[in-house]
Amino acid sequence: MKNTTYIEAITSALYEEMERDESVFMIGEDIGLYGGVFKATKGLQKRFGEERVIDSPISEAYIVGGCVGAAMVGMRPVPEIQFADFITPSMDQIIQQAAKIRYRSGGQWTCPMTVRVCCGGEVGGGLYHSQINEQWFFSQPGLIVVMPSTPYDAKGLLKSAIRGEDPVIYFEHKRLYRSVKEEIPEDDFTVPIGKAAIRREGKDITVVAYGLMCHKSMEAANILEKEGVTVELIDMRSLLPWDREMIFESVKKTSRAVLVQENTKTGGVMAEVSASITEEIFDYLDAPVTRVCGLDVPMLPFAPPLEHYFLPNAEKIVRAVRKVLEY
Amino acid sequence: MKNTTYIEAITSALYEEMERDESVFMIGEDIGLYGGVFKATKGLQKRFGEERVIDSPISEAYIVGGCVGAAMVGMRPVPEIQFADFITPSMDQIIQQAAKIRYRSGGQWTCPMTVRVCCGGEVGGGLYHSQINEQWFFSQPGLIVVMPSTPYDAKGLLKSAIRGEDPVIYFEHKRLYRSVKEEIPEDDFTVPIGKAAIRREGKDITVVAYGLMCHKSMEAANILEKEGVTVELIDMRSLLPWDREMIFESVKKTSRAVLVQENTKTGGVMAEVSASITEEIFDYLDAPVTRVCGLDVPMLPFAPPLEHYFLPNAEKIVRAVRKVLEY
Amino acid sequence: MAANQTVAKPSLKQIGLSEDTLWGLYYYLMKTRLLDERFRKMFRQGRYAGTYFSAVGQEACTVGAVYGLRDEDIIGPSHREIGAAVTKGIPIKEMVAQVFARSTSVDKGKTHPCHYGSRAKGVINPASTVAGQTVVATGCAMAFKIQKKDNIAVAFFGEGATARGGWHEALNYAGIHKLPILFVCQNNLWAESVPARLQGAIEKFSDRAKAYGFPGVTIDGNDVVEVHKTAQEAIKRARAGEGPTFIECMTYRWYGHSEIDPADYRSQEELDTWKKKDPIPRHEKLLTDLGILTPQKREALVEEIDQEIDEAVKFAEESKYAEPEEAYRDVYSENFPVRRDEY
Amino acid sequence: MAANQTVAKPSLKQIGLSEDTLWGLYYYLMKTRLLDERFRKMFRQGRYAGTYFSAVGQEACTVGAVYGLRDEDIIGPSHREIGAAVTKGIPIKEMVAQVFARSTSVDKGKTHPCHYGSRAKGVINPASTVAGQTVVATGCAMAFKIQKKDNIAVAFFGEGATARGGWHEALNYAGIHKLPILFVCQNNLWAESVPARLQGAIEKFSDRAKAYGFPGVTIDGNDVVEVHKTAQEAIKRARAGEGPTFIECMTYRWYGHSEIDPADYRSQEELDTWKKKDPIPRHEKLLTDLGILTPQKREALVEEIDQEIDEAVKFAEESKYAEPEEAYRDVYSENFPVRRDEY
Ligand SMILES: Cc1ncc(C[n+]2csc(CCOP(=O)(O)OP(=O)(O)O)c2C)c(N)n1
Ligand SMILES: Cc1ncc(C[n+]2csc(CCOP(=O)(O)OP(=O)(O)O)c2C)c(N)n1
Ligand SMILES: [Mg+2]
Ligand SMILES: [Mg+2]
Repeated sequence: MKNTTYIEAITSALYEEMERDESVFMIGEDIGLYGGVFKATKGLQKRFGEERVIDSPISEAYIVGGCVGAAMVGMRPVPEIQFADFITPSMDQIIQQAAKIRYRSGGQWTCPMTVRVCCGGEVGGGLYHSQINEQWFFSQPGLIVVMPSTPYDAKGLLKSAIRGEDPVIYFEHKRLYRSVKEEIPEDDFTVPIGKAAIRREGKDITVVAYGLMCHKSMEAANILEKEGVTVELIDMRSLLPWDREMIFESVKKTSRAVLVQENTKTGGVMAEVSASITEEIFDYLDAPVTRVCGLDVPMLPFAPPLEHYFLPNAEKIVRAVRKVLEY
Repeated sequence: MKNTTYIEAITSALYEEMERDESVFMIGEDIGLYGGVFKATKGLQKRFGEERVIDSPISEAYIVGGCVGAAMVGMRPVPEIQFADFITPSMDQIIQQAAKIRYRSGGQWTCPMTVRVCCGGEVGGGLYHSQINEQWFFSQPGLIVVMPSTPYDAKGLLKSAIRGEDPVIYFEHKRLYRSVKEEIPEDDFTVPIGKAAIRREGKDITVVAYGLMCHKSMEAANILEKEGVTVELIDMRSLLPWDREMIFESVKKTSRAVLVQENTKTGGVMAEVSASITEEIFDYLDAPVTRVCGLDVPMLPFAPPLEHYFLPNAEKIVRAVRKVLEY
Repeated sequence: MAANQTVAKPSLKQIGLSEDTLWGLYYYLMKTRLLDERFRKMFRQGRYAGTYFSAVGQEACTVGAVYGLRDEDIIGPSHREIGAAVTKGIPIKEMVAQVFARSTSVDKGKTHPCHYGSRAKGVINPASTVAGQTVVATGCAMAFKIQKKDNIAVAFFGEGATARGGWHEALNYAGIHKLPILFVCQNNLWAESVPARLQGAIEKFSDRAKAYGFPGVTIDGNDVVEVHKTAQEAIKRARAGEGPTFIECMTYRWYGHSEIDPADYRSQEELDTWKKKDPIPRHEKLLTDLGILTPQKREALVEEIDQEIDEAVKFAEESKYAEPEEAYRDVYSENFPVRRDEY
Repeated sequence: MAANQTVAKPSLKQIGLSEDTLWGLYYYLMKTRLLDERFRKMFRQGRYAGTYFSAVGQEACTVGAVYGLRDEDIIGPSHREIGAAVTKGIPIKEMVAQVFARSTSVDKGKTHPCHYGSRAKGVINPASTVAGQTVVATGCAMAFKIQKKDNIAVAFFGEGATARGGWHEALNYAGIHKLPILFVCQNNLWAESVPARLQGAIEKFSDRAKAYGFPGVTIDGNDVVEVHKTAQEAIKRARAGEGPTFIECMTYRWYGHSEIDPADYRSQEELDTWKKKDPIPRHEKLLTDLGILTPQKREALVEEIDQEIDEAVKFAEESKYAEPEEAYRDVYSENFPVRRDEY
């Protein structure tokens, strides 16, 4: 076991997968000598050369679209989008190419590609360095979407993504890069895509979250515990496909659910989770499924008080849980 | 009053607004002499000249991004995206520019722009001429999103959009262009953005839909009426902002809701409507809010039986309503 | 070895192509034309759904560029590349089944007529976004370079596509890394209803290559020999690691953008001028002059191709549409089942 | 009128700019430099959040191009255009408040340091997508043409931005319609850590203008006189309806991409060479030679600017952050209230 930060977990997954399989290569802005703006790819170009760790021009459409082509002819590309905010110029390549090449070719061509996307707020990034935009990909059949919240998952999911046969949008939360650390195995391991994780068992209420919000939810659960409330905390990890069974089982048990999402509320991932819970296990509910989300304003304003106000936090989650419990 | 098709309503709204206000201009592919691939802009270049009805190069990023700039300096641009499928190359301009210029400038700059987007299935368009992608814009604060289902609304909403002060994504459903017709006033009128419409009053169940699905829902309501079931049919018309009050009032009355959406189910607009109903009026519900949607596969496969299978229709809606009523 | 061939040989030598090649080019020109015209006819007869994008008049561009490529070389086509599909060797049967959207098509009816593709033959099934496969094909070339293979990619697009941002990013990248790729622009003067002068303020679109640091040429796209020789030269450069070439083929589409377009934005005169430049009679004249083609041979060839098309049409029309369930297939690898809807 | 000015006049005439202009350029160079260095210092002191993008070393490009524009002319800046903001006349107070993200900033703390903008002064508040405002500014120029105004737009971007698709679409459109716009590329040899040769296989990025049918020039971006004169010429063309110009200014940023970048991907030698080309002493020498500048005048100017900056900093630091509620403002016009969250 090795004490590892979230970002170290990512770097080591990349390193190991590139060692394992020479069809794995990376392309992105500043990922080479510089090692990435957050140093996630540090040392990789030195080890694997300029042909497998490519400093791209500022061309997000090519970064993704080119990797679709490379994936089709036998490579396993791992393109990087420097900030989720700048994934917009590659929407066409993700949605119209990557997500649909298997479908439109009747399964002849495949696209085993892992798009690493650095995302998320609470880092003072403001309007254009805090976005996630996961909902766009979550609603696109043909894509896989994951967002780890722990170093173990960061490594295990990245390996699963790279070894898989489908295009994956892998969201890594920049707020977690150096703020979470845990002991993880030194031996090779993977985390299966599509499975959520119970981070804490409880019986009074189910809280569902992903990414940074798992940590906020854990804080909330700790506070609530002191009040005698036990929270069952589920980390979705995979957004598409998402683990319906685990979430449904938990809510069947607790009869109450609070869903926590960093991004803007309207039209987010948790709307689907809520709607699905209602559709499928309505009878088990003792209170309305309730969301705690980012505000319905552009994600997210820069000044510290505004950023704070935008984001869900432990306090807000506690308030929501209390209200749902009182229902 | 004049008997008018949906597409004629659009053409006449464009014509009248360009007559009214010389800051209104249009840009898009084939919209000039050709009059648009569906002829929505027929005759407009002849009347208003090449400088106000501009045949653009195949440059969706410029079509939208350029219009943002034009809007900022006093114009009221009405760019056209020929097919919603091809809105992907302009995502950056819509999301990062249009939706946020007011916010990021503290209200100094504004973007009164109406992006006309031809969308939707049931026209044999296949994977790349049937998309809508409304959920991406629906989840972006700063944008207005509308989709009319009738000639009256097509005209009235387009006029409101053009005269407004905010960026609007105006979805026009190509299946409706020539298949719906109604008497509409010859005098100037507008339809307010943000207000839904009750298309049929009923007391047993609320059905919510927009665009083509309003017509499928109406068919379903007709069938159900023969079974003694009265459906309250709400046409959302505006997706962002959406008319929470009207929908909540109706569901409070009927205690049951079926939500119909043409697009892929997961992560769609109706997930939000469902989640919001649950959150806000849970106690009124006698049955789970239930969605009837496009399949969770890329929207949509071409061959007629596959297209048919993908899309919601009256039969599917009737089945869902019956099930919810039996609940 | 030289004396008894004095009549034909000098010209062949001048042309610089073998008799086999000249005949091969002819074969694919004819096959493309006859299939294309058949598709048009069947569309007007209402025998399949959607629409159809004819490339009649433009065959020399695709046939000339593709003839002689290997299966492992990749084609990134757009919507008007029937000739590339035919010449790269996609069986006619598959192509007709694709247009008819039947279960016997490789895509099982999922896409759209004219979106021919084949993994076996190295043709990317196209998405519709203009220039989309230019980007993807460039990525294939990037992979070949990393893999140290001498495969190449050929991206096809119209002059209208050169206005797109993704197109720019692809060519720019290809130039920086000297990728093994040909960018073949079929400049047919029109993008739907929009004339080329509204797609770029440039005389020759091939001059855009300079912005990306590789050579560009503008050639007569209705001369299959010129196209083929230019492409072969570029392919040699590409395989040798000398980087991309931009080949602009001046040509013309005879019919509308698709079969539902009357194309009344163009003048009859322009059309007539270009019809006179039909690439097929032109190549026939050359072959005839060289003694390679006779009316009998032509007739036999037409008959052979027509028969192949007849059989393919029969096959496709007798094929069923896929079962609705097919809609759920090929969304993901078998690792991920699709969530099924209830109604 | 001529006789008593024989000492200075000949040179001024040679230069082709008035004393006022030369001084004005100097004023803005100094103002930009001093403000920029102050921002850097305050960042290192931890006096504001986020990060900071210095343009020290590049001032001549922005000052030279912007000086003399009208309020109604539009600037489309990127992240490294402090000099454009200063020269276009955005009050220093506003700029410091913006960097400090206070309620007294025009954006009330919503964006990010260095994203200066002002409607009154015709500067588009930037979004971060590289080349984003190149597209938007081109749209402003399109509007001016439709409105038959003789306003112009000036888009600024780095050499890295020329690789982006949106950039291509904008320049292509501007060329087709001969829009009144200047495209000013600050080629500072690096895009974050990536050297210019990896952004495009082209010697001079200005040669890309040819692909769009308008002139491009590469000039010494550290010579404010050359930049200004080149820009003025281009502006004249633009106002006269003769279309865009691409001006590539060769320059160098002294510090990291942002203040948290040690910039160790560059050689000390390269940095030293360029520091010797500092645009300010160079202009000072010219002004001194012309008798326009004296050490006293310089000192007085520095003092004046420093005082303005001091006051602006005091103003900003004494300003509060906006109330959290501010997050809900300016999402829409007053017609559309934002949906409020409950928790
Ligand atoms: C991004 C995008 N915008 C618009 C369209 C609609 N469209 C299909 S083909 C076409 C014209 C293409 O012109 P050109 O590239 O010259 O090819 P040609 O049709 O002449 O062969 C257009 C506008 C599209 N498919 N993709
Ligand atoms: C589309 C996009 N991709 C990536 C980034 C991150 N980024 C910000 S500035 C920059 C480099 C810009 O280089 P250049 O255009 O040369 O300008 P310079 O910083 O040198 O002034 C990058 C990659 C971004 N802002 N937008
Ligand atoms: Mg064309
Ligand atoms: Mg630079």
